Amino acid sequence: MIVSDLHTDDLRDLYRDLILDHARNPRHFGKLARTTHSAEGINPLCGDKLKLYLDVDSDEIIKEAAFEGSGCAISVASASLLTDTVIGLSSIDAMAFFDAVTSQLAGDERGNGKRVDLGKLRALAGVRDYPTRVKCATLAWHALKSALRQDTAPASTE
Amino acid sequence: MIVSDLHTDDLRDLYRDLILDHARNPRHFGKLARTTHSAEGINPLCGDKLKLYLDVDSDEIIKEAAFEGSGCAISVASASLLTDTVIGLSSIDAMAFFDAVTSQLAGDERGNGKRVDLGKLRALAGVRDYPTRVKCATLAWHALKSALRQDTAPASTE
Amino acid sequence: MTQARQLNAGQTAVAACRSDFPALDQDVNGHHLVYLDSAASAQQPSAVIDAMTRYESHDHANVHRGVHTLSHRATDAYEGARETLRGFINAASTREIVFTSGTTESINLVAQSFCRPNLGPGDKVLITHLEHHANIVPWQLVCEQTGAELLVAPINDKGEIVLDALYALMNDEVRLLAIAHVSNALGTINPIKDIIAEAHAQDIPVLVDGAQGVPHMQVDVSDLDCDFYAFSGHKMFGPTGTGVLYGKEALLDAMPPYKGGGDMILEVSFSGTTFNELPYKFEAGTPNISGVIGLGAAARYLEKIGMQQIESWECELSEYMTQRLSGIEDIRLIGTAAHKAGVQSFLLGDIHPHDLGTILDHQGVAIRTGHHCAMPVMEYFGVPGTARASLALYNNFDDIDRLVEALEKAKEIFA
Amino acid sequence: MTQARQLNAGQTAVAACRSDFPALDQDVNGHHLVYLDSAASAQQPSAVIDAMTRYESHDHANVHRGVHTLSHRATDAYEGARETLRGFINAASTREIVFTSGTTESINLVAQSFCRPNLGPGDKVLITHLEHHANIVPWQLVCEQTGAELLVAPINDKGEIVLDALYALMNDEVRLLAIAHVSNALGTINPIKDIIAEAHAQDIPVLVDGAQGVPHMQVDVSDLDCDFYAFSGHKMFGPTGTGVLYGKEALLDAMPPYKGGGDMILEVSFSGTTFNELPYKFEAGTPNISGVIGLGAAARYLEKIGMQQIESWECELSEYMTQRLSGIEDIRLIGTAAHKAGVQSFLLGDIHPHDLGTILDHQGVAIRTGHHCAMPVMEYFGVPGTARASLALYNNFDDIDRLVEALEKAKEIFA
Ligand SMILES: Cc1ncc(COP(=O)(O)O)c(C=O)c1O
Ligand SMILES: Cc1ncc(COP(=O)(O)O)c(C=O)c1O
Repeated sequence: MIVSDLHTDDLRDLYRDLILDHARNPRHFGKLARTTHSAEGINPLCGDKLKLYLDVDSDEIIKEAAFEGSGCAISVASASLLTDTVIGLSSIDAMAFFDAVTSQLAGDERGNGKRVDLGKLRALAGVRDYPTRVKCATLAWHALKSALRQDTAPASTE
Repeated sequence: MIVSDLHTDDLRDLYRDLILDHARNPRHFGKLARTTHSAEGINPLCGDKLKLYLDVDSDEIIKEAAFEGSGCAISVASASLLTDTVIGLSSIDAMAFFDAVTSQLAGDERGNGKRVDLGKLRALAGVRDYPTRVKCATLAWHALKSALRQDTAPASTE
Repeated sequence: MTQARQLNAGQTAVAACRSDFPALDQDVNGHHLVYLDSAASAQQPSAVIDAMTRYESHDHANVHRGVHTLSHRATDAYEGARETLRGFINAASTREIVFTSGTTESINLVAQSFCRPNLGPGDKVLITHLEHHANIVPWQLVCEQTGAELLVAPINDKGEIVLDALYALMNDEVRLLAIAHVSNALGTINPIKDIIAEAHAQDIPVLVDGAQGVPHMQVDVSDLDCDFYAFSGHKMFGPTGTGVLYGKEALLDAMPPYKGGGDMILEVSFSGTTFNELPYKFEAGTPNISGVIGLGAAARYLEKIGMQQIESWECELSEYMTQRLSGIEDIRLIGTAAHKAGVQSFLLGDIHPHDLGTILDHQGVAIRTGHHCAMPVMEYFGVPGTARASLALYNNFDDIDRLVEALEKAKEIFA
Repeated sequence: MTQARQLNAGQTAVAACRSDFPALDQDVNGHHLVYLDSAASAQQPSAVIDAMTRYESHDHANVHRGVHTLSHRATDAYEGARETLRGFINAASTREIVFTSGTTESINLVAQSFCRPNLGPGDKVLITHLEHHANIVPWQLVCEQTGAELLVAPINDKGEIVLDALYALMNDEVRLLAIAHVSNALGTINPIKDIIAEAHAQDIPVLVDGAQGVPHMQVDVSDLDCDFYAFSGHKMFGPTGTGVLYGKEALLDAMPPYKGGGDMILEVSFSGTTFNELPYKFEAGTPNISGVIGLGAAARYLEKIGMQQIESWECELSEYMTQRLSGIEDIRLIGTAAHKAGVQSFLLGDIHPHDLGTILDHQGVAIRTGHHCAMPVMEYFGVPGTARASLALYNNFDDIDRLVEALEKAKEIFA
């Protein structure tokens, strides 16, 4: 499969200012005082590696979220945007974002679950044209899914 | 390497009457009453396998020779012709035949040792045009070399 | 005879595929080549050769770890072939498709990674008397390494496994049954589905040596319910140096890696190493990328023709071959099982197989002679070797007529 | 800058070889491809691709056991390649040339067949901190299997092995030293001839991981006096799925086989099996025939150009690359050994290597990014990975200019 011919300026579509900002100044970077759920995300193909921490209360509301790790601009920005997004959401709503983001990156705008407004997360859309980078953008989201599921099913980043 | 285009009748040059006769009625097939030297010859590529027995006296004269084993017409005939040839020869003269036969089959008529008259062994010349079969024809001769050397050097059919 | 034959549309379509194979379109020793040695290695269609050439000329780079375009194309093509092979044998997941260098490596992998850590004195590995050396020697080695014992189920004089005897050998000391789908020396198609069910009833996992299965019939590992299925690319019209080990995910998951190196790890440090997920755990180092792409093209080629059409065509050919060969005076057919693939071993009078091979080659007919890497079979039939004609989808009735003519000529020469 | 350069005739001749490589003649993302990822896998010249296509289209059959013409041609071509490879590295005998699927398999073979039977608690295997995972994990596995210990000689901040420290680790408990000829992550050319002499003085056999050696310099195993030398076809402009293990005959002779199967045996029976002679004892099963033929063609191609010319050309290029890269503001070069091959790892400002890789690919420049299967090296330098540009005979000064331009562009984007 031949990657379509892109011009250099298209790179701006991948590395939008919002992405670069979140990559350089990741929000919620570090550990939490209280962690109820966590998961590691590893992208074996490129070496990106991060750990996501959640503090979920008894009503299944994500009170706090944070992450640690190292990765490329795309994976760090995506993790940073994730934490910004999910704080305050119920775990069900957070999973709706998981569905929406992964669908967006798979080029499937319909999503496969509850409709959500992606908001800032639309900045990740440029990654779609870079198939090798889609896994970077979804890494944190797979960690989210694993973390939320961890009481019931074994963690998996696939 | 493309084997040269041969017509079916050329097969008669490989399977000469003398070869077929020795293959069907191998001379000196069996064991000896007294064996002073022996060696096994195995052609791992085609499965031919024979054992050569020699009775060499103190003057280094081959008094008796015999062989056992199974193989194709070429290897059996060659072994049979070998025993016919070497009985009565000194081990040095027998080795001269080894040189002459292997040279003939390598397409190198000069030989690389003492000149000998190949006599009946010329019947093996047709094998030269069948590179896959040269090892069949030389198998017994390599066993002869191993057998004669066995007191000094380790046996080898290469 | 050939002309009069009634072929159905599917069979006619398969017969037309011969022209896809460039190697078949040549003269050898002044005669148009008749290739009857596909059980040793099959010829490749242009679709396979071209897929590899195209890859090597335009898309090559190392797989899995590159962000650049060629690496991405190479990875896509390589992993695409994995999905093709998964579908080809109907495995549940690509995690169950491990690429190897061939059947031999696939079997050694199971011997060393599945068996070796779990075998000890008192344990048994069960095989049969009709196995290829590739399905004997790895078990001999691992038995020697662990003190386990190798059990061998007998065959009968048609070349069939004696099922009662096989089943009698199954008990709770048997750690694995390793058995050929189709015998390369005798052509016997073993009733592996039944055998697998019987073994599973006693909790014995089963490895099927499918080297001679996949090229000739529809193989469905999920339906067979085998635990491992091993096969080679070069016997299914793909390139040499490729093969597959199918393994059930739960079994592969529990096995330690076979080789160490790049790609099979998640993390390496001198204090310890974390292995990668399936199937990468078993694919250490740079894989045979172009070969696997060729193998994928071969599977697609076969799927396009249809394995059932192929099977039906080969069945016709095989019956014709048996019939024509049986008509030759002084011939001894070795391997006369009721359920047989297009492989026939034979001896002609007292002509040594090796001589037969030369005489046939002289007439442009390529057969294999010798022990066919199945010495125990030869020993069972009391022969040093056989001549073997083996069919593939590209053979036809003329090929068989040419074989028979050439054999008649051999008889003349040795008359 | 490029224009002004004075090249000698040999260097000019090497530079002209670029057009032999069809994959280099393409646009990627709208720019003419600049391939700087040869350390991961090199491109193949038409001579190699054509040799394989020709073989597959005309001469293919299984090797070693056939009397028919195609089998004979295949065997001749396969064994001819063995002789070519023998000459290419100046081994004493073709018995010392074992064909494998790559460096990784070559090293695993030595770990399992040479080391495993002879290692136990108290024994040591010695490696260095700059090894590729292929020269780490097989030793970790065999140490775990046997209770032996893995010793690691340190490197310094230029990426050179600390020789005194390496020598201090050598003693009579060390059963093998396994060491890279050239580091794939750092480009360091290790003084292996001296190291081998030092190890031999203590009776320690030495395996050299030559994956990055053979493509770039004249390798003479007899002169080096190494005990084993492992390399891959795909890094020396040959096909994937091929490799060589050179081993001294006396050592290979004494080793048990690595895999069981066809071709590696003389005789198989259920009462016992006799192994074949060298090198076949280590080549179980149908080998990668077309791949090995391609590998032979690659060695002949390199011999025709001349390894010394290649080395001299790459040395020019490498110096130019270092000079140009050093001129970029905020660049951090990783691997600055005094004696270096055409491989340069680097980091640019705070741009993650992965992002660099994408930005360069976008401009048609293919580099590798990540840990390069050398995580301990990354850990030593305290980086998660690097960007790496690696050269081969077909690169030129323009390629390096394009790399530098592309890096400047990346800085703009991340400014
Ligand atoms: C130094 C070194 N050793 C070993 C290897 C492994 O080679 P392969 O993947 O071809 O088995 C490589 C290639 O990545 C290498 O660069
Ligand atoms: C039944 C059977 N098993 C195993 C093998 C070994 O296959 P390979 O040599 O491709 O590893 C063969 C091929 O010779 C075979 O026919």
